[in-house]
Amino acid sequence: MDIIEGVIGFIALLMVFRIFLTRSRARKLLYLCCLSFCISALIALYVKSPMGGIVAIIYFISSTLTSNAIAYTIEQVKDIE
Amino acid sequence: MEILLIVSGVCCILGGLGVILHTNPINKIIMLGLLNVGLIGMIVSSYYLDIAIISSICEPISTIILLLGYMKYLTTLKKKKKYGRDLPILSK
Amino acid sequence: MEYIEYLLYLGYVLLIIGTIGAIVGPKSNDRFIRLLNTEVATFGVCFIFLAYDEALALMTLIAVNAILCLILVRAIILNAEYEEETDTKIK
Amino acid sequence: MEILDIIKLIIAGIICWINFVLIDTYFGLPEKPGVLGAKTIGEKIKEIGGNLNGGYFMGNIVCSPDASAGTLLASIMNYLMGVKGGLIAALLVWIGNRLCADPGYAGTIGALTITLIIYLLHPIIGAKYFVGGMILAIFSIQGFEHKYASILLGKIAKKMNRGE
Repeated sequence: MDIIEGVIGFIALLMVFRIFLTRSRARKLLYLCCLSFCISALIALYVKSPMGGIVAIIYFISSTLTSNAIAYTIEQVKDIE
Repeated sequence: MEILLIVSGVCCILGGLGVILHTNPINKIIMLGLLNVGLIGMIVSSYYLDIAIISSICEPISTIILLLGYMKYLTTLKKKKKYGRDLPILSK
Repeated sequence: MEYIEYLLYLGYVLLIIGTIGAIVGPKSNDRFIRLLNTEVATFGVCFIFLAYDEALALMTLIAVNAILCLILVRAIILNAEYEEETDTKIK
Repeated sequence: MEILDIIKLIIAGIICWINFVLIDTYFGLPEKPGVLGAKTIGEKIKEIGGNLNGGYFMGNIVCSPDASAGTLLASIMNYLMGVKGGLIAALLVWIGNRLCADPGYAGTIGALTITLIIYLLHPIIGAKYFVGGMILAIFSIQGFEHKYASILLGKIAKKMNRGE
């Protein structure tokens, strides 16, 4: 096993457990952003070809779009609730 | 086993349990994003790269539809409750 | 364990969790929460398609699921508005 | 052999951390929330005892791909394609920035800077170590402990006259 993949995988597993256990909504988004970095790096290290890089870039940008929409909705809903 | 398979499997199991166990809808939508991370990891680990691109483009569309629908639904519920409280005062 | 068996058992587990959660999950009286619980079963079907190498069916299911969300959410909102109208009319 | 790999990984992590924190602070991320979602994250960080400007910094990283995303994606494309991969990554990061309603200077300049650094250092430290180093750098800010990280980012922002 390569040492770089081992370090990235350990950080990703830690982030998954912290997302599941945290109560606050805004802090879950921060951990989700870190998990998205880890998965994007793991995809590029698993598929060793330029197409894997394109997949990693498109996945990261759409994940950021999702986080943006969720944070906007938390700000809007806070007044109504 | 490969390291991507292990991370994706843990994401799927914890995401599926999290969607059921949380009760606030925004928490449920965040956990649905976690489940989608596991799906994309599994698709990539069996080398279907084109389907991975389609899946990661379709994820924000579905999430935005659910979030807009939740805001409209919440507004409707709250308006109904306030309207029902105001009505007897108006009728007197 | 082989790769295909790992994928297949994961799909079955998600399908069973999603179906039971949609019936007797916590606070499943609300219609929106029940819709979100049903999404888990959809991902289980995705994994089973992936295990049997049905690439075209997987792509079609993912694309149709986004449109299906739109229709169901619209139906839930219309139903809530309709119930509000009938309540006021009865009073 | 193992020791040498770990030392290279840590050095690459320190270089990536300095790169993206300096570029993001110079383009004024800690001053104001760029999009509406970053405001609620900053207020939540302040509520648990952190700094407000550091909270805006972390919120802006979550809500749009800035120099941190540029550093990671450019080092991935450098590992896979060589130098011309870095230029492709800079173009795609600019498109992603425009989708999230940002001006998009920080991401592009971060991607070009890390391409230059990898081109200068590649006989000593390969491009593969920068991918792992960027994960360590983002883990130390977003994942480890939010309170002390925001206080540290607030001090750096105050020293460079951005914010307060």
